[in-house]
Amino acid sequence: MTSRRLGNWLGLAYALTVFAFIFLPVAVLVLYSFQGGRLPVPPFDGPSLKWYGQIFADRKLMSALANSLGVAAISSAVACVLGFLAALGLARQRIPGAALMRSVIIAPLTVSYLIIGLGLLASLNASGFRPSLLSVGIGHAVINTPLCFAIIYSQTGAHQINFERAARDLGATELRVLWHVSAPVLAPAILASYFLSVTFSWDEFIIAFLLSRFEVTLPVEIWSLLRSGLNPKTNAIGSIVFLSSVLLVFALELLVFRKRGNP
Amino acid sequence: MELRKAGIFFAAVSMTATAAAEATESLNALVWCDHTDPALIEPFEREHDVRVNLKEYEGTGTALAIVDQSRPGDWDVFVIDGVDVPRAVDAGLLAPLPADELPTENLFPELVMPENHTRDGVTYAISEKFGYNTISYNRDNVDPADMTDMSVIWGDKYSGRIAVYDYYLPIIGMVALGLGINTAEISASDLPAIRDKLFEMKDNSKQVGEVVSSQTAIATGEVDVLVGGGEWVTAGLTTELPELDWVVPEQGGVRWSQSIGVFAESEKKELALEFVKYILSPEGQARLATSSCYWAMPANMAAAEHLSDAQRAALRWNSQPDYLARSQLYPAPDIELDAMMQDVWTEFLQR
Amino acid sequence: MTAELSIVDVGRDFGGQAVLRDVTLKVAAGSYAVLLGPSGCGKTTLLLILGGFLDPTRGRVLIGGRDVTGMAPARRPTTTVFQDYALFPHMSILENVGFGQRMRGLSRRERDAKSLEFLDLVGLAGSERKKPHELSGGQRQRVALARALAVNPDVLLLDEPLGALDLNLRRLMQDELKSIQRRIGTTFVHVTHDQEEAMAIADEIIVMDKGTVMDSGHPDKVYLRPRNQFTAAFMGEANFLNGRMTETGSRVQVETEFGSLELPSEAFIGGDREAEVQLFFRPESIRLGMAPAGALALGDAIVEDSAFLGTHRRCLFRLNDSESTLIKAWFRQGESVSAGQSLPIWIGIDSILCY
Amino acid sequence: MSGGAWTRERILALGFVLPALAWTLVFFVAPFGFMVAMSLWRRAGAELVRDWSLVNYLGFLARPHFVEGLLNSIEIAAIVTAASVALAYPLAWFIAARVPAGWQRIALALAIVPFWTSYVVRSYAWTLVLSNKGVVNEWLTSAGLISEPLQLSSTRFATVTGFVHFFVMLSTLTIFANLKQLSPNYARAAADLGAGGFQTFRLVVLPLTLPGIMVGGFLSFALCLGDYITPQILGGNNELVLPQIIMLQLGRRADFPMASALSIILMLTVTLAYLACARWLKLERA
Repeated sequence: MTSRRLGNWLGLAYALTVFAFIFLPVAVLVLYSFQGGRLPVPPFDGPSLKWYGQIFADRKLMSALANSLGVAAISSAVACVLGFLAALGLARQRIPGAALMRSVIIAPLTVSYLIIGLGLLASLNASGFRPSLLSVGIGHAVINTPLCFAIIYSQTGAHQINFERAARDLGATELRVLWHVSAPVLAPAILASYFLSVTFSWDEFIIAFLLSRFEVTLPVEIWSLLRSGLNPKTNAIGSIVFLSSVLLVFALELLVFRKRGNP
Repeated sequence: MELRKAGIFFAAVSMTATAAAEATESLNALVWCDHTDPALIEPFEREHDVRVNLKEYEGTGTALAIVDQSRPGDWDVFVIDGVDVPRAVDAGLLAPLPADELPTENLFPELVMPENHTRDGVTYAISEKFGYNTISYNRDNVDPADMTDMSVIWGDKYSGRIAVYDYYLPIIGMVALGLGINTAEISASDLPAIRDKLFEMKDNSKQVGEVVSSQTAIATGEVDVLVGGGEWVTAGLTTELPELDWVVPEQGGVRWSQSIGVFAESEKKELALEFVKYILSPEGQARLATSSCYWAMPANMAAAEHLSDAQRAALRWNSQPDYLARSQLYPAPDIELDAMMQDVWTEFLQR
Repeated sequence: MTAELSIVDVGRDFGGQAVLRDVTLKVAAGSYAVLLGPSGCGKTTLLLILGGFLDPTRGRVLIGGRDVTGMAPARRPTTTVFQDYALFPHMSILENVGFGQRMRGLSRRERDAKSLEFLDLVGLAGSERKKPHELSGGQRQRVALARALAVNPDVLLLDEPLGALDLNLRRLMQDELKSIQRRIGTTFVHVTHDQEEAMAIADEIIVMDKGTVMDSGHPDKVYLRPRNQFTAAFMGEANFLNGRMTETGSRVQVETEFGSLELPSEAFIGGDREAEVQLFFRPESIRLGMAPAGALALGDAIVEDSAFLGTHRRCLFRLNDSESTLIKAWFRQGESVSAGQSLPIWIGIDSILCY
Repeated sequence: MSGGAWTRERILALGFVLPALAWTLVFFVAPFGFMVAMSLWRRAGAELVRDWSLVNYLGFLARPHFVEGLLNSIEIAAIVTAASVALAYPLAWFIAARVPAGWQRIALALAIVPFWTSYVVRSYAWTLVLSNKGVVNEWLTSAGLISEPLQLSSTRFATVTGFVHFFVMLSTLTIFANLKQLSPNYARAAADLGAGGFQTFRLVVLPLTLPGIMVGGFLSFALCLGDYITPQILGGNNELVLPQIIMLQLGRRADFPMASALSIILMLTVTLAYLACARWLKLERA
């Protein structure tokens, strides 16, 4: 029994060490966002809120924030709708070539973002379209559609088909089946995939970097902030992104998943 | 239920996003990062009620790549290294400027550079800011006397305490000066020797980085010597880090200068010209000289009256005649030599 | 290779809720005991405590007189056949069965020989090279059994081992389990919620509900003379009638709505003699026709439903005098009773128990 | 269900699949095809020359510093993958097996909280931790363990640390999920048959959680191989990985053909890793 107890203590010590490693950069980031001086390195001479004041006064940063939210919300909605419909179609019926279609839809998931971005940039140039937030949104929808599809598809099954058959049997039109039966039944998967894809889009850098120009998303703006001076302002915006993401995740957890009692 | 909530959230977010992108007249400028300082841009935006869209880049190759990927009419204003103006003129990128509306006579004489800025009597660009790529160092940690000899950058005396600015043209220029080659005369046959010295330098350096990571490295004590540094690194930091210094070595220094021009394909040439005039005005010059990304000398001498004594001291205003006399311009290779230099540089990074 | 098992005042709480309370029982060495009860009655918790996978909050567990409370599963003289079999999917059948031997440091040759012996015992000789997913449910069950037996435990614990099998296979395995147990003599403790399975294999049935032992004993005792109404109802179909008891000297008289009857004292289980009682009798003790003297005549009853169930005919009677009471009755196959008939029925005194 | 009959239901189902399929074809498959074509063209001076040749691929092979970039990428990805899985496994196990059930979600959430800092910012934060005047060196100096700051920043160590930080979180998730879906009876059965803690782990739990390890490992490897930001911010340009070289082609000379060719080489590497993984998993199953 004592060796087991010793094992537990060692396990706990190990877990705490890894947690410390995981939290170290975040803690340093947040601490030095309150730095008083111009450089976010020891010694700490804060606390000061001036860098937070500066980011809220920074027009470019704030519009990048709005752009990020917009691109994330809209591209994820597109990805979600495409993924949902495809999942439904492939779950409902055995269509000839279904396996091939599945692989095509899933394919972007297996390719690095850099390559997806590069391919889109090259084709965009060749076809004469200007890079813009629209192209960033398209890029993000490309990477998130397979994600949404995979999540929603994994939740469809025989019961899904039966619900839909029952609804049609009771006289519902296709559109009503979709709206009143299929979507609500899959709502947890749809929501989960939507928010996951919002997170991915929100945090994505390389595609946004390659496919944007003046209107940029937050990660790209942070990147250029980084290139224009080591400065606690970067810490402040990073801390705010961190805090708001964590709040969003916890709110979701409470609102959506806890209520459903999912594990 | 949740779907409906998500729908409301989605609608709210989309509306916020569209509201943020309100439409006004805009001017698109391709610039180095010093032009992105709101303190420089906002007075112009207010006065002309326009929005200036800025895309920053580092290095002419990058800028040309961006132009290459754009469509005609996308760009209005171009800020480009002075030595690369002929390349841009060759490529037909720049529009003629009305020389009589520009304060050419107020510029430091060395910055007029008619061989670069004019062709067949037509002016295509004008210098706006200049400085030096030499050696920055931390006076407390190195012997300032060592810094006056260019060979210190590839020597091993300060091994592991050297950072190199990641832009191939000035650094190759510095190495060439150290080897006694004039920057304007670098040819493919000089490259092997330059390459060897670059590699020696790499072996003794701690990192190679862009503007910011270079500034950061020397400001935080990560390194004590910055190859390619100059007033653009130290001037903005003089009050906080007075121990940072820079020097033009005996062999001379590399001078960089930025020029500004209007794109030939621009559909807003008048507004673009207004922007050029604003940047060249004494107030604009003072703001540009002390902008947040990096400080450096304004090309227009009239900016002096808008700079404080401390700012002029940080920029070493009074030493300029000496520095100008002892410095050479960036190398300006043709396309083939440029490709070779970039290859050497990639090799240098990979080492 | 067998030992007596005794459980003394064992209790277990989960989050402040008592899942087991004061369970005390003994299982004789070499007997086949079945823990029987509805789901959530605590039988699986008790089995986990016996196996050492869960420590009891209170009380002790003794095997062969030795206190094993708090002893790690590996060191106990018990092994468990898990409900999901827990066969290691990445190992062959032979490796699975030999796992315990391997842990005991036996050489490969020794343990292979022993494993083959046990595979033979469960009738799986020849499948030793296969992997678990290549076997049927029944075969996996046998492998799990062989694996648990191969380390020669004193007590074998089986957690709903036949739950995943279909009816015919279950019957077959019941017989086999029993015959294997007879052959090797190890004490078996088997958990199930199926009372037919329990009666088919047990030497002793322990009926549990809500964390306590409700009844225990040989199957016929538990079936025929259940200690309480719960056991009576759980062990098979049961009829209950309200009655009122009057006691005059040594004679005990019970009044029902069908008249009064005199019951022998053995009919009173537990000895409680309360004024309000419940008369209990099994459906197979109902007889058709006129009641003989001393028997309880239920009068003419209307046949609400009559179904042929193969082994017997099951009928539902509505008693004339009572609108609500339905009596379940089983008759021989040949008895012709059809819905709508009105027939007199009665029960012999010795078939009635009183609670 | 007969093979080829196009019932109304089937046509409808196909209609549902079409938008996603068309989207992927237009915005993923076609651009990718274009990129493959592009990789067979070449850039001469400032011009794009559309003649078909392997000049870019040969150019890759002819430049040792490009090939070295690929090798650096693979080496770093391999180190990162191994370190991440090795660090993550015990943590995932501890959360799954030792943390009380009610607290597991919270422990897991804590383990991935830094995931929600912006990716760019996370790499930047490591420069603050690892620089000469950074937190680690300050601590070690004030603890008297070192007199000269350790050279942690602008090294491969820094790049690897930044990557590992991210992939430990990811692998903890995949391995935890795998551990949780294992029936607790496997470990019980092993213990019951006399296996000690370590034997139970080595002989039963570890083999059964290999799929989780492989998924986490492959994801780490693939994502690591394709990433530009972390080596760019943390590596100090002391060595280049392939994505950095790709970005150099793109950013400094707009050499799309070369960038495309290098991208395809990168993708082939990931595909090979995937095939190796899949084959290995299949062997394991059989």
